Amino acid sequence: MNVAVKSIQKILLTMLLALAIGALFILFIGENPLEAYGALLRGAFNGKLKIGTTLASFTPLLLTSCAFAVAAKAGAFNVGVEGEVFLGGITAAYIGINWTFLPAPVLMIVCFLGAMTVAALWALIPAVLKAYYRVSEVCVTILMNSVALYITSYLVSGPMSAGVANAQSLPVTVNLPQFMKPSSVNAGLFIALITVVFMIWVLNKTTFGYKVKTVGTNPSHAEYVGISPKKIFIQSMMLSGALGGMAGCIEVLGVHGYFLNNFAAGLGSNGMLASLIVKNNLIFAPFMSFFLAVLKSGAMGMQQSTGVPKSIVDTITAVFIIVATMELLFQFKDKKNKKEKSK
Amino acid sequence: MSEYVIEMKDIVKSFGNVHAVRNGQFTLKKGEIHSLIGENGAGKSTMMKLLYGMYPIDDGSIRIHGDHIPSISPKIAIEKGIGMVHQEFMLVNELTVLENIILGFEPRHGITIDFDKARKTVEQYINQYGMDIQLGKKINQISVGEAQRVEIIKTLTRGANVIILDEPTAVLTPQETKQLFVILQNLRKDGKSLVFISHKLNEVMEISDRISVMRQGNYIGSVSKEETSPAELAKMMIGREVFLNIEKTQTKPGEKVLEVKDVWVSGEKEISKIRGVSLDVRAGEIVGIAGIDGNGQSELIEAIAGLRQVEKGSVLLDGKELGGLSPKQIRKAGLSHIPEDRNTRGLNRSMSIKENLIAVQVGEAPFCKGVVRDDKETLEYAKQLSEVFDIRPRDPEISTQSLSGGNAQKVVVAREVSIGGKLLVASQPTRGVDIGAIESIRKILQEVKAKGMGVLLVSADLEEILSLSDRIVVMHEGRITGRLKAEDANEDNLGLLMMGGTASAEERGSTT
Amino acid sequence: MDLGKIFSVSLIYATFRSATPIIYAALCAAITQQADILNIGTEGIMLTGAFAAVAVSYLTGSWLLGVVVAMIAGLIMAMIMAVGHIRYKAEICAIGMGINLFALAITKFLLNSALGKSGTFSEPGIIAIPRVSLPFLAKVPFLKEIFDNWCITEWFVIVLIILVWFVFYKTVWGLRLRAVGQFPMAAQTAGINVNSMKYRAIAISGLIGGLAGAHLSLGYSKMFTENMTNARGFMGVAAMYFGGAHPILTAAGCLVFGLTDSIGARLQAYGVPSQLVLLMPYVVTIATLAVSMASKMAREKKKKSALAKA
Amino acid sequence: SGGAGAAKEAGKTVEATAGTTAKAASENGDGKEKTGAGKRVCIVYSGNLGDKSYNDSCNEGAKEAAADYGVEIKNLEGTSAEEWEANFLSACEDGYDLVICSSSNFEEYMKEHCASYPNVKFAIIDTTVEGDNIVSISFAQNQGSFLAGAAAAMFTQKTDIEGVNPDKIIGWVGGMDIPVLHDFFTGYEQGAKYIDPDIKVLQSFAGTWNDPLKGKELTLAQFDQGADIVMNVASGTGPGILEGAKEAGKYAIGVDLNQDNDQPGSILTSMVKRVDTACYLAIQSVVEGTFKGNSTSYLTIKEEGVGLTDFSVMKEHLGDKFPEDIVEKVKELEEKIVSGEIVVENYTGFGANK
Ligand SMILES: Nc1ncnc2c1ncn2[C@@H]1O[C@H](COP(=O)(O)OP(=O)(O)OP(=O)(O)O)[C@@H](O)[C@H]1O
Ligand SMILES: Nc1ncnc2c1ncn2[C@@H]1O[C@H](COP(=O)(O)OP(=O)(O)OP(=O)(O)O)[C@@H](O)[C@H]1O
Ligand SMILES: [Mg+2]
Ligand SMILES: [Mg+2]
Repeated sequence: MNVAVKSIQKILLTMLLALAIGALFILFIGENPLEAYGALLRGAFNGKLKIGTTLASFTPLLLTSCAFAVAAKAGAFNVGVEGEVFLGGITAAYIGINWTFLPAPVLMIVCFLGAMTVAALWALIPAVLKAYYRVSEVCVTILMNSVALYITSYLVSGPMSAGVANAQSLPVTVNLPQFMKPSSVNAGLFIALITVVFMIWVLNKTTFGYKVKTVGTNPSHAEYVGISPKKIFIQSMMLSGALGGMAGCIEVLGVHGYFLNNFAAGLGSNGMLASLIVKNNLIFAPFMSFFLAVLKSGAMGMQQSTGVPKSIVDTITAVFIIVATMELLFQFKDKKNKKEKSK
Repeated sequence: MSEYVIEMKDIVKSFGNVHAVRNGQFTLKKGEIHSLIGENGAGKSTMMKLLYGMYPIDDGSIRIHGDHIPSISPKIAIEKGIGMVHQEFMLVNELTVLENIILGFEPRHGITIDFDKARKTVEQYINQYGMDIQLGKKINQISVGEAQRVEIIKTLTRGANVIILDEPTAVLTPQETKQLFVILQNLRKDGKSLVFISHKLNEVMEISDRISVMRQGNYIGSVSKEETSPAELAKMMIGREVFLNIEKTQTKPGEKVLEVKDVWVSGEKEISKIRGVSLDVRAGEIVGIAGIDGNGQSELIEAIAGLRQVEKGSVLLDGKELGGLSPKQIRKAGLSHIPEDRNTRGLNRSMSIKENLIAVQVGEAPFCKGVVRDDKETLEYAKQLSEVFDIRPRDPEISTQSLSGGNAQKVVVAREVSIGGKLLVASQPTRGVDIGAIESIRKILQEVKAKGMGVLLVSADLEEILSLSDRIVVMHEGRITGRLKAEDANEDNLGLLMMGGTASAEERGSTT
Repeated sequence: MDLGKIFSVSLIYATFRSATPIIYAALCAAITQQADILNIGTEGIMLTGAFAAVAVSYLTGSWLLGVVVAMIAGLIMAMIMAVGHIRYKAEICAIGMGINLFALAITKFLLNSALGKSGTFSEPGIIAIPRVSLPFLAKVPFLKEIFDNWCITEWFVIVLIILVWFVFYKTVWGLRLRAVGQFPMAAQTAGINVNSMKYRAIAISGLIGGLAGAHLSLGYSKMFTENMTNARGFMGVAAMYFGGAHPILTAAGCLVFGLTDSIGARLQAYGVPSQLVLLMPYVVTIATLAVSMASKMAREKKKKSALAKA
Repeated sequence: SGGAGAAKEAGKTVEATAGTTAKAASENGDGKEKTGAGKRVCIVYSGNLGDKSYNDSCNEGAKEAAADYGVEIKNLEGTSAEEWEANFLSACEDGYDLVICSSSNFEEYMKEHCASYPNVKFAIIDTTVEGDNIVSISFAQNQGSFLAGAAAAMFTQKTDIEGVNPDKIIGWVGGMDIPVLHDFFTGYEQGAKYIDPDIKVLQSFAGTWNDPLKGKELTLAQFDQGADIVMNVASGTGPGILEGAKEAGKYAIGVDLNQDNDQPGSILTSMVKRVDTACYLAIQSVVEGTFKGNSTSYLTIKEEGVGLTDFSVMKEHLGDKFPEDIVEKVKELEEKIVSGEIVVENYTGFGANK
């Protein structure tokens, strides 16, 4: 309990410091920090549309950060979440467009299952290469992201093209209901939230979660107690892939309504960032995802409502993120405690 | 000039909430061998690491050759002539022996390393102390004993006149220990001062001039060897009397629980490290495997446990062929296994005592309901085991990271003997463990046998083999070189067999 | 399809040319990797270098000064990362990604505010890194065609690969670096200051990353564009993994990628769907890596059984 | 401002063939006092400004309109679909008089949301969207490309010009492989074959809008395969194409804006697509109250929506080696297209009757 409180305290303090350093930077470039932060907050929270936009960009990050963290728990550094989002998306689109013989609710479920399956199989490739041939999953997944992008890009400008000016597919026949219109936040948010809570539960409470953690922290011990590190490594990579695929499916069925070329650009890497900042802690990752989503839509809002150019907004956001990665406040506290003790 | 080379006074050091050293005192005279003893977690290693500058001290003072040193780093320590052979070897696996020895003090040719000069210097020391070291090999290709010698050479080439050896004998065979002692005596003759940390009181009595005792981070006292006895030392360490020589329980061996038939196994670097080993273990007996480390015992055990592939031959557990089974299936078939390396195999140091205690039963009733783990059941079970096996501290929720060696080993032992298999394979069960814990672990092995489990015991400690086993097999270079009944075995004939000699005909005849 | 036109002599230089920026990036990542630090920030370091090089070359008219300042800029970015990671315990990949975002934004910001341009900066006033032709090669017809008119930084990358290899495996510093990466405690007990080694590794990585950027904007091209690295830094990290941080194997990985990429560039002209051509280099690189690892494992097994027969 | 000047300059070049709409419009504007003061216009981009091509062209038009009418302009850049939609919606909500969607990327968002903002006027460039408050402006890029293809096909046979080989091969490098680029290519290829059916046209896509290095590599690869002139249709990837031509001592054709001066002497001409005019006209219609919803303009060569620059930069560089016949031929073809004698084909889904 104490540890959790301390961690939250640490995160809050870090954010405060990030704000302070960001403010210095804003001053340095000759803007008013209060105004800029005001615009940022308004950009993220002012009115239905802004809140909706924030929540809409929060939704995929929730899943991609969770996807990265799940793989990390088993000791995998899965850069490939982005590719999994793409492939999940295209599968959902394919099923949603073509399998209209299914009744809508069933079709919806099949879209999710299909997206998750294909994405999981995509993740299976680097997992098997790593588990059986010791090929670095970092290398393979970085490369595979481009492959996924080009495959989907090929499909939506060729065989699956809607024949319009953009590279996109026909609209899918089932949609996740949107709310807070006109923003594109949709029922996928709840699906993602439930999924993440479920994943936290799986990792902390179930036998599978225990095995994943064992393999991630000490594979040699895992093998000895009868847990197959290879099997678990592959399973969690596939799970990670499935989560990425789910994110892709939600984006297609909930946000766009069709597969749009290159729609997932940055979703994977931002999720990875959210997870890495909190050192792959599954409970904190959603909060960090939310923080990043707020930053993102806040930055868009800042561009929309003030004269601050986008490059400055982006610079401030980046400074924020860099500061947020550092645990320095926590260290300050530690040192202080020590000094007091030694006196 | 002070009488002491080293003076450590009123040392205090804590790690977070762990008070590793509360009141540390230590002095070292020139040309003496000074032993530092104490239970696991008494703070011996921490004291010496502080001297070597691995961590800053919280309080107290350190003098080297009379000079007060306010803050030490390994670099300064080395410059002051202090060398340390760590409990866990500080050798980089991927580098060669020579590279490891010169690391940090490389003779140079401009910016490149002058390997010729390095080799010459190192060989000089090797010859001077008559050590057997192959400089060109990588660390992961050499034996533990050799690694130990590499560590000593490392300190010597850096010009150490104070050498700290942290439990150097824990991983050595009696022969290797003897060799090491010769080296240590020679070093003392050359005027070096030595700190020797060990749990083995007979060794301490053999080699030291003075002995200091620590308990729970506190300095208890120093005695000179002439004025003390192992019993007194044990009492100082633990605070009570200890009895190591356990009386063997007599049981009637039952059915064969383990049959190893002509088994061949590959090693890490070579094929067929084990070549044609056959042995069996019956219910209710302890079979000891004696042998110098690295002669295939580890590979044999791993093969039995399914952690290493068997090239040919067969292993039967309770009549069931194990070939092709996974470690999990082998455990289901009735294997319990105390591995030789508790840190990487035996325990998951990032998990709690509770979780480690049920590690082999995860996903089995009553520790789960469906796919969900049952925390309450687990805690209940863990509390019970902690009580029975005297695991300290008594809080199963804490991480195994902070456990002392002895208690960590007790967690492994508790887990393995409580799952109630048919065969217990115990590999080096008391290595690096303090005498209090040794006492209780040995007792547990006797109890297990009495309950009718078969026990296969591997130990480099001949005294342990002799005091526990009903039958003894000796391994040398991947083969069995002798099989003896316990009553026929003694340190001498076992030692001979371990070196590859052959036993006399009658001893051979008495094998089962 | 005219195979002669695809597999012409020019393919050799094209391969090398498109691989060079990635080789630089990979070397940047390899140095920290030897100290067990995954330098995800390569991309950002490189981008900063690319900007600094162009800006300084344009403002001062000196390409050399541009390269030097690019390396310093790379160093600064790397040091932010180093301090964050070592002093303030930031997750190295997280802060690396932060650096990438920062580099992307700050270069765009400076492009607008300092150079008054947006998007692309390609003024004639930018002085590029000179190209050289080796006179003695000019007489040999085949070699002349391959080695004609290479950029200085393209020649230099060959030197750098060998230099980095030499530093890793032959020098005192390299030995210490590897020890720090593989077993920091062992290095510490040998009197090596682990953190200072890490700082130095990241610093040198920053210098090389800056140079990588300078090559991109003053050698490979003569312009700066927002996000002009376009994941070449990430490709470098992938290549570094491909070669297990060994500079020569790493460069080999980059060349495999570059070769497929260049063949692809030539194949596209024949109506093969562009995306399928564009994904080829990635697939081939993965396949090469997988096959080489699998055969390495098979060789190890074979070696063992050869011993058994003996 | 300087940007507006550039747009005017671009205007002038097309003026060489006939009067220009933008020019005519600016004359109207210059005369009046700022009738548009108080009107607010928001332009949403699917990319960043500074591509020296499509987006910049659009911005030029807006700047010119701002100068002429005193309207307030807000530019919202975005590089991902998420940003496009958010920017678009925010523009809808924030009470602008006119929202200009600069590219076809906004098509779906407009279909979905425009009806909910009946008081806001919308314009979309490069595609057609139906709606009572929407005007659509698109271009016959195939026609302009036809001229570019014809010019390239003639140029590649002028072996007396340095760098031109006897091979009848020309090149074309696109950014992302999306349908609208195929419309460019269709015209380009048709134009080339019209001149000489034996001309071979090499086609490559960089797969990205913002990687000039990739563009350069593809261009050099086409040169290696015998091309000596390559058309750029790659937005931010384009500068690399032009640079590749310069470096290899070969030639390129610019796109969208007049790029002839980007690598002077290496760019034969540019296929100008008057996105600036489109943007300007949309603003003008709102200021002058002539905005007519549900209308579609398809700007062809006839309307000067597309066309080639006047080759003047190249002329200056080649001196008397400059092949005047190309200019004449282009003029002739232009007339034939306007008169309908030549029908330039469209890629599926494009054209006036889409
Ligand atoms: N780096 C560390 N961080 C946290 N706790 C530590 C650390 N090093 C040692 N400790 C704790 O300090 C106590 C003393 O440890 P130390 O290693 O000095 O014991 P020791 O006497 O050498 O025991 P052993 O005989 O098992 O080696 C133990 O409780 C140990 O867990
Ligand atoms: N009592 C048993 N005796 C022999 N084999 C068994 C026994 N129980 C399970 N196995 C075998 O062990 C393997 C794994 O067992 P189990 O059914 O527990 O798998 P699991 O729990 O799904 O695996 P994991 O623990 O890797 O998730 C299977 O091949 C199974 O047939
Ligand atoms: Mg110790
Ligand atoms: Mg030609």
